[in-house]
Amino acid sequence: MSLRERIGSSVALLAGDKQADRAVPPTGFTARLTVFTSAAMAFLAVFVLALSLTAGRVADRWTEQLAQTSTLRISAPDGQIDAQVRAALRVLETTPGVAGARALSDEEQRALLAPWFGPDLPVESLPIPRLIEITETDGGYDTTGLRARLQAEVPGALLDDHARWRAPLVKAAERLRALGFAAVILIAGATAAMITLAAQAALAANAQVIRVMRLVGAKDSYIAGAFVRRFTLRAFFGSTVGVAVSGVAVWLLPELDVAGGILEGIGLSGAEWLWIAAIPILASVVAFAATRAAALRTLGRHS
Amino acid sequence: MSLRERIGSSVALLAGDKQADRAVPPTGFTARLTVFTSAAMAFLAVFVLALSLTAGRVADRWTEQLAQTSTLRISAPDGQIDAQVRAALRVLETTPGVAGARALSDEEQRALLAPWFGPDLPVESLPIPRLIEITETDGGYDTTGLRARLQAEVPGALLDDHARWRAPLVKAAERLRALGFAAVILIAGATAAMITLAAQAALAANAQVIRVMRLVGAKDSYIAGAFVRRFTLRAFFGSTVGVAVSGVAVWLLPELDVAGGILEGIGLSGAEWLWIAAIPILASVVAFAATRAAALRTLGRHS
Amino acid sequence: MIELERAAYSYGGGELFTDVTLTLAPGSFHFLTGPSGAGKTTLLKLCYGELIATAGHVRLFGENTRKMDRDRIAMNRRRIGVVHQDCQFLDHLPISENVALPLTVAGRSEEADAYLGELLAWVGLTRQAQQLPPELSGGERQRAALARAIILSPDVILADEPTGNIDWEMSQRLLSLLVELNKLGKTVLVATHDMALIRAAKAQISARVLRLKDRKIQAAEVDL
Amino acid sequence: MIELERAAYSYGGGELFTDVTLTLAPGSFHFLTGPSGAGKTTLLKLCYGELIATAGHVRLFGENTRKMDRDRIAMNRRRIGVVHQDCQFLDHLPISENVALPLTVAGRSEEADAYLGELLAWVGLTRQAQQLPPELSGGERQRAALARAIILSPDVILADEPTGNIDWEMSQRLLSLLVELNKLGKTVLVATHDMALIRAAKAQISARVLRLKDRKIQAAEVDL
Ligand SMILES: Nc1ncnc2c1ncn2[C@@H]1O[C@H](COP(=O)(O)OP(=O)(O)OP(=O)(O)O)[C@@H](O)[C@H]1O
Ligand SMILES: Nc1ncnc2c1ncn2[C@@H]1O[C@H](COP(=O)(O)OP(=O)(O)OP(=O)(O)O)[C@@H](O)[C@H]1O
Ligand SMILES: [Mg+2]
Ligand SMILES: [Mg+2]
Repeated sequence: MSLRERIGSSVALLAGDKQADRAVPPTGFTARLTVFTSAAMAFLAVFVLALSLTAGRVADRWTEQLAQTSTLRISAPDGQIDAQVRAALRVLETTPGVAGARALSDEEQRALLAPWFGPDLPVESLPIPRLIEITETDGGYDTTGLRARLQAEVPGALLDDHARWRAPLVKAAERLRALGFAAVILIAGATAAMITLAAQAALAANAQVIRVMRLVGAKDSYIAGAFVRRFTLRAFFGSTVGVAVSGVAVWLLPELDVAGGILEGIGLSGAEWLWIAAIPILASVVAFAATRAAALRTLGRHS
Repeated sequence: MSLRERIGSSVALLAGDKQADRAVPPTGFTARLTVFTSAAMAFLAVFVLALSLTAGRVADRWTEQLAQTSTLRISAPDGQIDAQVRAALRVLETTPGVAGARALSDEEQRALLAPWFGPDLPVESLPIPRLIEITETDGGYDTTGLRARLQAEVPGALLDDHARWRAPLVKAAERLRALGFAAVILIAGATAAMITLAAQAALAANAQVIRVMRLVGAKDSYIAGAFVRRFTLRAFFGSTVGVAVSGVAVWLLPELDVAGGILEGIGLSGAEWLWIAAIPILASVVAFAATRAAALRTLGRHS
Repeated sequence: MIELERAAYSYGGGELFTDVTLTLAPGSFHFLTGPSGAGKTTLLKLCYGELIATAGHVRLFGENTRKMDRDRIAMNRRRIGVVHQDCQFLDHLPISENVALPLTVAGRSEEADAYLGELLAWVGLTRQAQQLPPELSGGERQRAALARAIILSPDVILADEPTGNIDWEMSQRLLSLLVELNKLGKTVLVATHDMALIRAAKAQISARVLRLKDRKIQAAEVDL
Repeated sequence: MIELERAAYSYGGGELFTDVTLTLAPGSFHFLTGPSGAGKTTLLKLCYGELIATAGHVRLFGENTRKMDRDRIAMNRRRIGVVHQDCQFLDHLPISENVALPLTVAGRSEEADAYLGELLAWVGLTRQAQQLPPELSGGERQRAALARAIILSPDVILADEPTGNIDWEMSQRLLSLLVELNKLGKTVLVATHDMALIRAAKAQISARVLRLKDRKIQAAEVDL
């Protein structure tokens, strides 16, 4: 069967006719089970997806803000300090992995120290070190090599890649995102399996319906169609309800945007809502494929 | 029925006999559905429980470490500084909500500044402010009131409750824990509902079995017992598998203990494993109650 | 054994029959005939407590079915062997286990060994003993249902159209089994359309023929 | 219409019958008898393609069933009306819809109105038209199954024990329906144990009686 034909026959199967649908008993526990399972799993999926996407955003922000800067500190007697700063900048310019480097201005240093000493610290008059901010490239530089070169050329320089201690945090957030996506895939798989099993249970329970339909000359596709439509609609309905309920729940979660940006509110934003809206469609596709396979297999067995 | 009788008859129902069990068809899709659902839901439950417990621990630690300190900074001309520090300590001693206060030693101040200026900063010779660390009681003090008193009595003092900015983080972690527990309850409820529906689907599919058993003079409890045992065992088996698999997965998650203690590894420790071990038992109890209710209801309907 | 006293039954519409008074004395043999849809199956269901009369009283072994709880009805069923019109089995168990099911349910499965083989041989199902019910022919299923009904050696045997799908020779064989049991003192009631079968029975035993028609039950010796 | 050529069938054990050669010519009327378990139902299943002969050939309307795909068999079934021995219905739909089901499946449900009422009246189910199948008596179900088998006005009618649970008068009525259809040119094959029915039919029409016994099929005019 070509892809075109496949899609055509799938659409025909979904369009179906009312008469065929009446052949399958309208309700039953497998029906409710399917709707409920779809709803619960969609709810969980939205939940976990929201967690996961939030973790992803946190990881991105932290990565951006923190991962690629480090500081060079130059302490030297008053007269030599400017020369050493210039020497250090020269060294940094020629270091592979360093995207940029610049000395902090007096104001910037004062702002950095303000939490500790107040805003009035006489930075100019104090024998405090000068700071050079280094921006790394994606690959980062070779810390040991840079240290060795600096020791030779700028004796008063001390390299502090202090910002790197936050790297594990970024890793943690990224792992949380990965775990979240794994959970979503797990949920999707579990849902598919449950819908398949529910469909098979329904088919097994309706063995008599299948026998009668065959006896009166119904084609396989006619019988399968009645089941497939039923289950696809149920999965769509259930997962839509689940997504709607959990979407509202997530949307109602109070905003939680910490000044420091270390942790964001658990929630969704913009395009992420599209992911969520895709869940019912995915659930329907899964239900369609699962039920169709199960139905045709069952029909094949009933010789 | 007294509680004692209830428990007695429940145990008898579970003990059962092999002959009655043969009356119910041994396998089928509802069987696999039950096992699979129990396993998947137990797996998810462990996952979410682990996340939730970790979040709880993080919240606890952050609360402990951070929430209840703030800093008082005193800048004054060299000669007055010690007097002002003493005055400030006196004020703090009489402030409600302050559990303790002490001036940082020179070494402590040097350590605080080290990341910025290196370990050799001449703290003694610099006109830098002195820092007083304030430990709050649980309730915390009235920031505005304390500021006013200090302005009157210690003109060079500046109150910095910088540590409080982490409070939202604690809140976030706590909310994460709450969300996690909500998800666990949701999962438990969904599992119960799914098992009930699966049991009802099985009962509906086995209407003929029930009719035949009644015809040959089987009592309700005999018929119900066969179904209840089946489903309880399936739920127990499925959830044990799910818990085992996810337990191993969680246990294998690499330790992730950031120096700062801001984020811990996602995982379980000590007594928390007991929670996990309780899941199969809970699942079985849920399955038992759900199936028993469903079976007796169905049997009652079949006149 | 079983007494109906002015019993009536209605499925919700009009009454199917009214004022049916009937006593199945111990050791008696009755046939029940009547046009299709007259209510023969319904009457039998009253007799073993699956349905409760909508008016009048039905007494099993002296107890009113309306006052029995479900467990009590289950216990009484073990004294009544029933052949359903549409024979139903546990489709996942072989015929031998299906036939022995009443023993199993009564907790007397060890008795099966002695008796089962002989019984299956009598109804001609020895070869099919290990087949599953859906693998049996229509007539074979009816014979298995009869075997299941009598394996507990019940006091009363109620058979609903037990020979509808069975050839004449086999019908004779099953009839003689019922006659034999009746001679041992069992009470037998057979609902059937097969006049030839009734005639054959009357040659062997004094059986009463009841006719359910126009909502009434009558003795129907005449039309044979 | 339907030809069996040296056909044999086995469910896995020994062969149920071998070398069955049989032609159901258009407009012919056959009875099939034989002891319970001889293979009558199996032979009928070969004739409408539910089973495929394990040896020999079965041709429906000139086509070999072994070479038909499943959709082709489904299409052929619409030309063959079948009364199953254990009548099965869609238990959630009323009898009227069940009887009209072949029309529905064939996409001709609009034709139901004209014909359905008359057909239900003939088989005596007018009152039961809105009842669900499990609410029917055994005989009523058999009559509904016959009605369902003939509603499409099929070329061939295969009826397996259609009167097993039906009283004599109603059996006569159903028989005359089949005879009527046969006179209109339909091919009819009825499997039955009821010798009286066969005798009654032979008084009205020239029917051949086949007897399946000892794995062979024979003409069996003699034992009537
Ligand atoms: N559950 C039900 N609900 C409604 N009507 C019913 C139900 N069961 C049976 N009936 C009706 O009651 C009437 C009697 O049914 P019953 O099965 O007792 O007849 P019967 O004498 O056994 O007939 P047969 O000889 O065909 O088996 C029938 O007309 C049937 O349609
Ligand atoms: N699916 C199956 N698997 C194995 N054996 C079967 C199967 N179906 C039928 N049989 C066996 O094949 C034999 C013939 O069955 P069939 O139903 O064709 O008999 P029949 O002539 O219609 O009998 P009856 O008059 O009792 O309806 C029986 O002995 C039966 O046990
Ligand atoms: Mg009946
Ligand atoms: Mg047959």
